[in-house]
Amino acid sequence: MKNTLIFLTAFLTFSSYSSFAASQNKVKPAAISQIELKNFEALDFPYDKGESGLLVWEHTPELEGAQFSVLVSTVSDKEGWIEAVKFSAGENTADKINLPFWSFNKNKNKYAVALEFNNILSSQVKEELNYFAKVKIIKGKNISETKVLSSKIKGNWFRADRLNNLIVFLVVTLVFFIVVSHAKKKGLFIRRIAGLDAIDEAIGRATEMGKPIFYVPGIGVMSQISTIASTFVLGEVAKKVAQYDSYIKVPHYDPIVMTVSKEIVKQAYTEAERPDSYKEDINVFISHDQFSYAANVDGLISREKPAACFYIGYFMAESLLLAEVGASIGAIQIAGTDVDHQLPFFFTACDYTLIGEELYAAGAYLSKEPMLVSALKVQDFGKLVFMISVAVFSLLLIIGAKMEWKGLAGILTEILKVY
Amino acid sequence: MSEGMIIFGAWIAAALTLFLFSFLYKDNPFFKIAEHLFIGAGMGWYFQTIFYKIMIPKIWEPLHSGDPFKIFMVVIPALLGLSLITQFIPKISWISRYGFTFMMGYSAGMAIPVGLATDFMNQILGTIEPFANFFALSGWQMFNALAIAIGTICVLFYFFFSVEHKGAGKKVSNLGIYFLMIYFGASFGNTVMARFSLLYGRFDTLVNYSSAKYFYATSWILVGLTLYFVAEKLITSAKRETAE
Amino acid sequence: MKLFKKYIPLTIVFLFGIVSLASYYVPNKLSEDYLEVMNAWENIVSAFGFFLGLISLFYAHYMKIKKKVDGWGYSLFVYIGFLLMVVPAIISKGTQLNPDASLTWLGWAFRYLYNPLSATMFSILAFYIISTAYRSFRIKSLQAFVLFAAAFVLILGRIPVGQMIWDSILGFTKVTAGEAIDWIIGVPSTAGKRGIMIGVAIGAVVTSLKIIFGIERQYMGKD
Amino acid sequence: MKETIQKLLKIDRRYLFLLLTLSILIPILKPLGLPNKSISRDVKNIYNFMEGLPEGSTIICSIDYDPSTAPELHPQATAIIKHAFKKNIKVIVLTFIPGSTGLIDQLFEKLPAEYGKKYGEDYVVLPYMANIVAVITQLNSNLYSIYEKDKDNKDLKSLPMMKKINNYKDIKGVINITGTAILDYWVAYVGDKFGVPVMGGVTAISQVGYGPYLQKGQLKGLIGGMKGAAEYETLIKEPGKGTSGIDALNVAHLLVLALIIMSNLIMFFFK
Repeated sequence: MKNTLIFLTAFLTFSSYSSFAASQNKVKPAAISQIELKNFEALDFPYDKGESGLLVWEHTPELEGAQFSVLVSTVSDKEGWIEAVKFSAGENTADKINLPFWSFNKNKNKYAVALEFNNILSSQVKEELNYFAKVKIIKGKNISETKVLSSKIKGNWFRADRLNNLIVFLVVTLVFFIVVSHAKKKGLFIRRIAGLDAIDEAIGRATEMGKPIFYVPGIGVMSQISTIASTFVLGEVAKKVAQYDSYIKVPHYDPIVMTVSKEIVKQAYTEAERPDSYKEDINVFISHDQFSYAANVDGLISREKPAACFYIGYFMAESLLLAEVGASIGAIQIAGTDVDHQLPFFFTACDYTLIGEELYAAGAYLSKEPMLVSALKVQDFGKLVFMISVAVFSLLLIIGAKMEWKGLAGILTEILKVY
Repeated sequence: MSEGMIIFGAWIAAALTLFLFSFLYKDNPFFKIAEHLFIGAGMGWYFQTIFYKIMIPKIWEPLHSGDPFKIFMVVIPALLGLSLITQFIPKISWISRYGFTFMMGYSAGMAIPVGLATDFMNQILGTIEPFANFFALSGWQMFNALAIAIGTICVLFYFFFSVEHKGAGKKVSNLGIYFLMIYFGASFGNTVMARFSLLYGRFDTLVNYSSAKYFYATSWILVGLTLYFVAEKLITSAKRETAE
Repeated sequence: MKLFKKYIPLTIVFLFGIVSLASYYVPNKLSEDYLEVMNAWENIVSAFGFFLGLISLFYAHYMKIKKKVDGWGYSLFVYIGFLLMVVPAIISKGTQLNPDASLTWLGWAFRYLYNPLSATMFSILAFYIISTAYRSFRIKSLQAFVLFAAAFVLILGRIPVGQMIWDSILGFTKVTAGEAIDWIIGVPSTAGKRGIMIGVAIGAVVTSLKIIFGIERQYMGKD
Repeated sequence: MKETIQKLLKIDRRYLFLLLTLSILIPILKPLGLPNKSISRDVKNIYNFMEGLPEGSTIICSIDYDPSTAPELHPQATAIIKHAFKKNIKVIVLTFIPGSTGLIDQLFEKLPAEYGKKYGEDYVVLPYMANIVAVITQLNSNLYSIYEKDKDNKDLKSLPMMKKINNYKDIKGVINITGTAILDYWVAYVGDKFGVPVMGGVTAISQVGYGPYLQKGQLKGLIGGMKGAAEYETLIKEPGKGTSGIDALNVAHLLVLALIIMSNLIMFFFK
């Protein structure tokens, strides 16, 4: 909580500074016919990988109604001129550059023209590049040309425009370490998760009926969070199955997930003190193709008629293909996935569904392992930050809209925007 | 491809399609054939994709390019990949950790900043954005903006695990459930048309294959399947009678 | 031994994790090159992972045939299916179309074998949708009613006849079915979806942190 | 009586499957011609745009869908191509997803002969390209720097219809038919940036998401799902797969609704 406040204050200070910075620059008109650009500069475009240059100059009253033609060359200051862009006064001002206020002076009275050399040259810029630039100013019949400037475009090392993201990341990491390092000290509370209480019931019933239990981990690969969460739940389910001396079958889509699951199930049987009941054919590989996997698991379910089916992990269209066949043979079905658009199908076709994050919490809830529980606390912290930010920012914006605080919306937008 | 092969193909396709559909009636040998063929074909399809899209251009060709740097850049991942295969030899299966850890580390590192940006910060922005010119909105739009903000907070509270949901908390999380229900219902209803279109596509193909051009493929196979199911029914009921 | 079994793998996770993470904040060409190389590497490593699956599959079905377990004959079809894709692929060198746009053997196998199977399995969902809807959209509580109502409007409003029915019954409200759908998707459903998404995203970030810092290492197996 | 009706709640699913089969199959065999009352403004806009083009002008058709969304999108593409051929508009076909090459072949299997059109003179099909953003940006300066050959490896420049085509300045509009987010790229990188009119054809599901683009005029028109295809077919007076498709969908959707209502009524009155 404290961290959020610091974070907020930091940004608010930042923002008040920049609104002061937007001061007005006005210069008296020059009487000569040759139009000059004030503070005309050629630069490297900041925070990019080295494909663009940047031209800036200040707006002066004599530029009203003028047209600019920006000419660039990568050959020399004499030849190879290409017209990069042509625009009228008032366009292409610095506030139009898509960078946040803390990384770029977004002065409305300044022109800032990004020179995207990939487009200008119609070929990929591959290395550092020198360019020459001049601007033709057309005002009625008066055509003036600036002197030729030159600059180098190069790859930069830090995306200052992504500073907002970096700060959030650092805060999350900090909180993560604080919470995790205190993990073992006290038993932390987790609220009840309805679907998980049904696991015992499902396994119990399967044991009574002498029928198998199916645990389907879905079509995720090991690096997906839902699959990792699924293996935790599998461990707990397998332990209970071993205790009840029931029979479980785990059909797999991904071979790596299968090898991990094998270890986990074996471990669970050992922990339940039934290592001799463990069989190698609990985990079976089906197919690494979505629909043939679904077809075969459907076939298995309709033939072996399990009393309980678990669908826990990452699922796509096969969610309903599996759950509906399970429902048709009257199995108790418990599902859990973080794929939002498949949740409706599990929810309607299964008896219990772990929705989104509940799946991640399931491992912690079942095992009560301090490390998992404390990670859950970090997640709760993240949600708290979200809820508070939405509430506070909304309120701020509403008040701001009422009091007509100009720039507030823009600043908040830039703080949260993805660059 | 000759005309004959295309007609033959149509027969195969129509048969496989109908075999899979026959599962809707009940499990049967034809479905089992199609199902097992499908596993093989699915793996075969992936095998050839990996072989011609990865193995040849990304491993074989660089290895034979003679450029030491290119070879090095292929040997490393190939070794990491080969380490996975040690899974089959329990004694040295720990070597496979090298391959796993590479993939886990890489994808975990990629996931963090993008997750924070698009699904966290951007979502806050999306929720609060309408409030920026709140008083320029119509009453209805104001209501909508508030509904989204409040709804999102309630749903998030439903996922809040640190406090027991009772009293006022229970009400908030209950309200969250209503928003979830609307999402589920809408998402379900929205998918119906896409799935029906797919089925329409399959049926349309089957009808196409039942034309004279394909020698009535669909019709013949359908007749065959029906005969099988009728015969099977007669035989099982005859067996039951003799058993009685 | 512990060094090779535990510490080096954990270092690999940490290094690749941190560098990939940093590449988001570093715009330099170097970080783009890094991502390109990593992408290729990941492709290659997971290609080998596929062989892990292929070997398991072949072994499992080989055992079924060898032991003559019930229905072992079907296991033969796994091999047949595999060959039916791979042999044409070798003949036509992995391309589906000849230069004159006619089908190659692989193209034929894809169009008449793999695609019908895959598309049919996908389309079976239409049948399951109808039976799930019949079974589950029963108004037993207020929550169930909300689910029902949202689904009902979405199904009705998508078809022309549904829009006519809507207009003749609810025409007086001056709200068209399309507008009702837009509202449901744009407002309450967005809130529901957003809540799920954010929870999931935070969970993913935290789990990724656990992986990078070696706290989460169940995937490595025991010992 | 009560019990028999209650039994309906647990009806064998296979009767439902049979009903669904009939409701989709019958319209395919014999289109019912259910009223397809309104023609949406966005579809009409595409039609008007095409009608307004002078004979002999050229459009780009980016066809980016695979078999999974083909039932909805193929009728749209067919209708657009038919309209172009009828109006003597030349078509350049691009694609950015590999799965659609086979479908493009199917599209041009019979249509050109029906309208007496010739490859190279009235339409041309370019090969699949992977990097969409790079390609569609590049087309603004020079088409031939990306596409030297057509899909049959013929020198593209040598084809008669390509004589006067160099870049977007020679293209009257872009129609992108897709089940992916490729249309967003066309809008952002071509429509907004180079001012080429961009129109789209998308699935019924993703149709909703394009509201803002249409409202701001970034998209000049949009065909949505099977219904959109049927509307376009009505406009060009060529009823086809879209029309029979929307019939099938109408009946099937009504069936689901009727079943849901029925199960609720039974539960309400008899339980």
